[in-house]
Amino acid sequence: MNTKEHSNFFQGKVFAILGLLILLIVPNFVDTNVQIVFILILFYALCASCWNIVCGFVGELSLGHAVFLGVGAYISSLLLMDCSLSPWIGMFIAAAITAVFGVIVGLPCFRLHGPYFALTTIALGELIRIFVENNETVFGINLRGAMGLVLKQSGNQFIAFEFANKITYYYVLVALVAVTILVTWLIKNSKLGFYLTAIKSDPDAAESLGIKLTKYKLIAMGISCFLISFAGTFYAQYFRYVGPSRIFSHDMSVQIALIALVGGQGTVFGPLMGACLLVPITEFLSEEFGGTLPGLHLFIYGIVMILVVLYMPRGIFHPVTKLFKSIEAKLFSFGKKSVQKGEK
Amino acid sequence: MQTRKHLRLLTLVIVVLMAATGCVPQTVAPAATEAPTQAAAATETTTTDSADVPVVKIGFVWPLTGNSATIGQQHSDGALMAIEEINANGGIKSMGGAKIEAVVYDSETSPDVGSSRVETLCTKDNVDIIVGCYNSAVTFPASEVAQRYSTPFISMGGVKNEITERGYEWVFRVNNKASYDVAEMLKGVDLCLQASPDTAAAVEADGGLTYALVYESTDWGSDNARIWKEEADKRGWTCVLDEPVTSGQSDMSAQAIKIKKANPDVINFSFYTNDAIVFTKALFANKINPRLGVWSVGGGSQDAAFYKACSPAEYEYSFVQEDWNVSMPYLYDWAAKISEDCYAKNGYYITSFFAQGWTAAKVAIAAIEAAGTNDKEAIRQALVNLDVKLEDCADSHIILTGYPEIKFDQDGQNTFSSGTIIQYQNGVQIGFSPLSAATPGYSPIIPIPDDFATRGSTSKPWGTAPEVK
Amino acid sequence: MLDSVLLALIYGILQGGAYGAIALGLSVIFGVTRVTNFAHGAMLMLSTFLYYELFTRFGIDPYIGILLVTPVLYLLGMATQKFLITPLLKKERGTTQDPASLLLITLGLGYAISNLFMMIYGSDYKTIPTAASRSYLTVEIGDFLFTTQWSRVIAFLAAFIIGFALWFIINKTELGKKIRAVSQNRDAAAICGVDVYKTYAVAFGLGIAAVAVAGACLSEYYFVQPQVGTLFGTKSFLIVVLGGLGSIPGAILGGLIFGIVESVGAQFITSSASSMLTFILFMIMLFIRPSGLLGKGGKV
Amino acid sequence: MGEIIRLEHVSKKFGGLVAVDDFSGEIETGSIVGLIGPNGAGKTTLFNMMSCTYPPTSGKIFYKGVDVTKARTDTMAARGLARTFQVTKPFGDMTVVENFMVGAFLHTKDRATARKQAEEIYDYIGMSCGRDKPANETTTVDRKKLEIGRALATKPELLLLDEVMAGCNPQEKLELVETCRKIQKCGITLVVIEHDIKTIMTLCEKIVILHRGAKLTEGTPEQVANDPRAISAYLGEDYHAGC
Repeated sequence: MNTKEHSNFFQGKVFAILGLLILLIVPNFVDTNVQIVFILILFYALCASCWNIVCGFVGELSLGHAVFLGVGAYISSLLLMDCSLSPWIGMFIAAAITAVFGVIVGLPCFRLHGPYFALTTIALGELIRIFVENNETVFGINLRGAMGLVLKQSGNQFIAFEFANKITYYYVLVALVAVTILVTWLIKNSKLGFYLTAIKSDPDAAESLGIKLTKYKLIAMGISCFLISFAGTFYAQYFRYVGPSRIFSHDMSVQIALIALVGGQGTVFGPLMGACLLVPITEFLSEEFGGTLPGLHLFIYGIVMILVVLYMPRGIFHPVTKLFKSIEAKLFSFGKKSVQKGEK
Repeated sequence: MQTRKHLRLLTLVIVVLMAATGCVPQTVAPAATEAPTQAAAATETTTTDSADVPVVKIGFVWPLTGNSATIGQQHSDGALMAIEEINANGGIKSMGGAKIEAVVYDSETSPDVGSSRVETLCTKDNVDIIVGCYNSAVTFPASEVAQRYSTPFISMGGVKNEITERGYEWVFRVNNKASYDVAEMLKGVDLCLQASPDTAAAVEADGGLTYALVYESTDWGSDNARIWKEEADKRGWTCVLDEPVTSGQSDMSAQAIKIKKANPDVINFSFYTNDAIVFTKALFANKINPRLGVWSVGGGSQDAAFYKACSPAEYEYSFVQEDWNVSMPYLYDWAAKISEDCYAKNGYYITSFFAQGWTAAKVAIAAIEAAGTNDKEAIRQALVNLDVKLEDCADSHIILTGYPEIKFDQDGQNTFSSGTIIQYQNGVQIGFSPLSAATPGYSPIIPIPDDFATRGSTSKPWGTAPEVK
Repeated sequence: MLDSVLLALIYGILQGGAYGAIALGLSVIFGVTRVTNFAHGAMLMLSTFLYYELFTRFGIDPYIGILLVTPVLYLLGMATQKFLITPLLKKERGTTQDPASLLLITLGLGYAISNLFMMIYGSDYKTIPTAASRSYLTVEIGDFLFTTQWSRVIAFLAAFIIGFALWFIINKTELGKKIRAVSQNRDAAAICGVDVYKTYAVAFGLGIAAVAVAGACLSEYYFVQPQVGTLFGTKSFLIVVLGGLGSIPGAILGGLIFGIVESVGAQFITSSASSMLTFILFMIMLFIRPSGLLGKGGKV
Repeated sequence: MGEIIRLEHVSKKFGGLVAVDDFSGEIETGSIVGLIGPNGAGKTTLFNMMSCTYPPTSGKIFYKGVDVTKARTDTMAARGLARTFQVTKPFGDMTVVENFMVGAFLHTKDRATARKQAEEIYDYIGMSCGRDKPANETTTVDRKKLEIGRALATKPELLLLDEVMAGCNPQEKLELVETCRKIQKCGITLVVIEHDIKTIMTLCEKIVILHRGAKLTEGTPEQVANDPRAISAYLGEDYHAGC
């Protein structure tokens, strides 16, 4: 009985589990430069998953999500630099503040839809970038303007979120991504998830069923900002430099949105899948051709975007799972036979 | 069925596009895409006959896309040409003629990409030494990565003081710090005042020197402005305008009006190429003529593209803090030859960026040559002990930038790095500070004459050598 | 003080006209097809490169080059609609609308085009040194000096010429009738025998052709570089939304306001703060009156 | 019994157009009321005001004795008012049962409870397309039922049905009429907009005729059928002939 349940659980998920195991184990046995790519995959997967929580479920296209990444990075780094607060604690304070900030920003923005929403988020991102670049201090807090924040090396202390080897960073990310995906899964299977999907499908019908549109959008926004702030802290600690021109940049926002959209918005594992596809491609192209043919990787990015929208408008998640399931079905029937043989 | 047809069509289009982009660089736009072919050539030549000779790898990270891409490209051109020269002359002699292989990456002008690339250089490519990354914001985290991997890192281009003030023993900087840049300019202003006592008296009569700062609002521009302000305050100068400008303006008339109203004695601006062009044009059009001139800290106004876009009248009399000794091609035959080669290959005579790229690569090579081994610690030691004088470069061609000497202090900063303050006179770069780089027989034209009607009418094209008097 | 504000106002108006000229095409495309074309900036950049090639190879002045480039861009616009956007619209009909996909496909197209040019031409700044860009219009009355390149004046005038041309086509021709019908109600138009998708393609082509004309004006005073598009693309969007998406006079008005705010604003605060001002203005506008200054209202 | 909803001199103007003109009336708890009238008579506008999609230009609306004129749509659902839409608005990304669950979540946070209730509703309204069929792949009649079921899932006391039978064949209409009766038996008040006179005559206890935004007449089906104003203005001679 027990085994049967197990086989049910694994059915159709063999490749997914295999993939997750690869993500979990393989980085242990590869060179550092491959580990870097794994870290970038998970970093973007984390950001895209957070983006997905609000934008994927609600169906609005935010092209300014890097703002919240940056706010998270700034707050935790400032806490570390000015108050010597360990990033492990700082990241939660940052997350809480970012969530509040996100809700405040979301309040007016969510009254808008479609292109208007997208454009407002672009404007917001640019606004914040220019603001931080041009203001040394805000409310007495030294933001260091365009110089950005430079985190001093502390000598690989755990408490300071600084590690000697990449693999530790990687597993920190694994934990963060796992939490985010778990949260996404919980949302998707809860009242909130149903409500958000309903709002995305038809706001009028949703409202007639007693769904408070703004309230649920803002809850999602808060959760999303809370989690993406962790990614911001990670960025700051990993690169040990936070520059406003990059972290608040439009490019960063687009990249985040893109990965989620290519992966499959509104799905739990889609953003992770999108990151697994896009990040290695761009990393490879940018490494191989960046010195000789700058721009190639972004060109390919654009082409992938067009192809995905044309042929897989809901992202690669469903087609890919379908493909793997069919492959598995073939393999599985083979496996079944061998098991039966074994039993005999 | 329909979908499949579409898919095929699209794939075809992409293939054609990619093929096109693959071929076009060689055929359509030779000037702009010389570097790619060159980079490929550099790698090819070094790998073909590497069967028995050891290979030395040097990693480069430049901004090849983004705001400062043209600058990064020139850095890259210089570095690759330097390597080519060494390879053609028998490689690294102390290592049995080891050939040098260049690994070039694009930082995309982004700190995270830049530091990831440096990490790749350290781990995957396993280079012996790294040179980069022009932008201070990129150099900052990138050099830290090199420090972590105990790989020598030669910072080239980034002027932010703190790059060599963090106690990192693996990080060296050949070029100036931001504070050197500013100090040079202020010294230049002093020289101008000395050269024209009448102007100095007039300035004094008007209540002391006033200046306007106009700069792009990211790290480089605002850093420069901040240091200028600190230094100028010490001299008792008055800031009449402090104007950060967001990069990417298509018109700067508004800023010109503002400057005109503030009426400073000196304008100091720091812009990348695009904004520098627009700004210079706006100043000229609005006939803004500060009596002590327009001073640029370099950046865009050292870029060959700037001079293609602006007419000589527009930059006539302006002062530029060039990050190299502009008189090099006139003072040394070998430098003149490199300049000719550069023109033949890249379509421009050497610029400060080219010279910097060249020098950085040469310093890296010199260190490896001195170490005689691939061992990174030995190379670092060689860098620490490195002491090259300009007079001794007749054969090694190391200091194309014209620094009198390259020797790193305990922070890894080359304390001898210096630029030249030049003034455009009749379209020609005339160096006048420091004395070693001064063009003989010239002095700065101060105060700037009010000759907008005729300005530039007799100017020679950019890149013309001054007639030595 | 007044002097400089007056001057700044004039420069702002000139600059704003140029912004409006670029934004016009975007507005038309949105007004008819409801597509927010994020590839607008890239198309602008593409056209300036065509002018550059024409000028450097054959010595054709961009103003004359308009005759050659505009038809090409018109076809490019039609092709974009036909091969990229129409398939999406057909797919979405009847089922739930996915607003992201239209934004995404144009965004992807923009990325692809601008980076393709980056690969071909590198990031060098090129200029087209024509007569109009080298000669200045100067008005000097005592201390008051107004001076600008003739090409900027032409760009300003072009906004009104393009605007009028588009208005004429849409309001006074048989083709325009179809376009208006489709933009008001595509299903009803379809029932009346209008080929909706063809009309969309024509409208898209018109919008891109308009940006090609603006590109000629821009290339006469700005430079030709692959990233120019991103700069003007985002700005055009803000302008069009400010003026009212789909409104032709709105695009010009929005452009003028942007130009004036940037230029006059910079007289009172720093330039970077005044560029923030435009974003703030845009956002306030959206929250107060989402349909824009001259928009027709309706739900957004 | 008392009335569940009462409208007092309600008017709605869209620009210059008067969609509803000084409408007054009330609906008794537990009844089935039919709302008929030609196209553009203001039926759906009236529905929209009752469900507080937008407020009336003038007049007041009382729901269970409380003034809800300025209330928000989402609060009305919580007070027990549910509606369907003339143009069906299924949540296309979800399955049929998940659609119902969205409604059921109004009164529970627990997913399992919502699922259970949703499945009960699926059985209750007699759908046969399959519980886990994606909502955007269902047939017209199933979409209509889906709308009703989703509204029912919010456990309403008053249900507004906007042309749920349009586009259905006679057999399907009969099914829907049965469903409506069943719903009424559970104590839910129904207001039905319908074009098919025959159906509405058999279904409703009371009929209100709207004409150009104003109430023309109201009464039992017989009263209305014999009202000369109604006959001339709306029903025409055909109705008599049909009888």
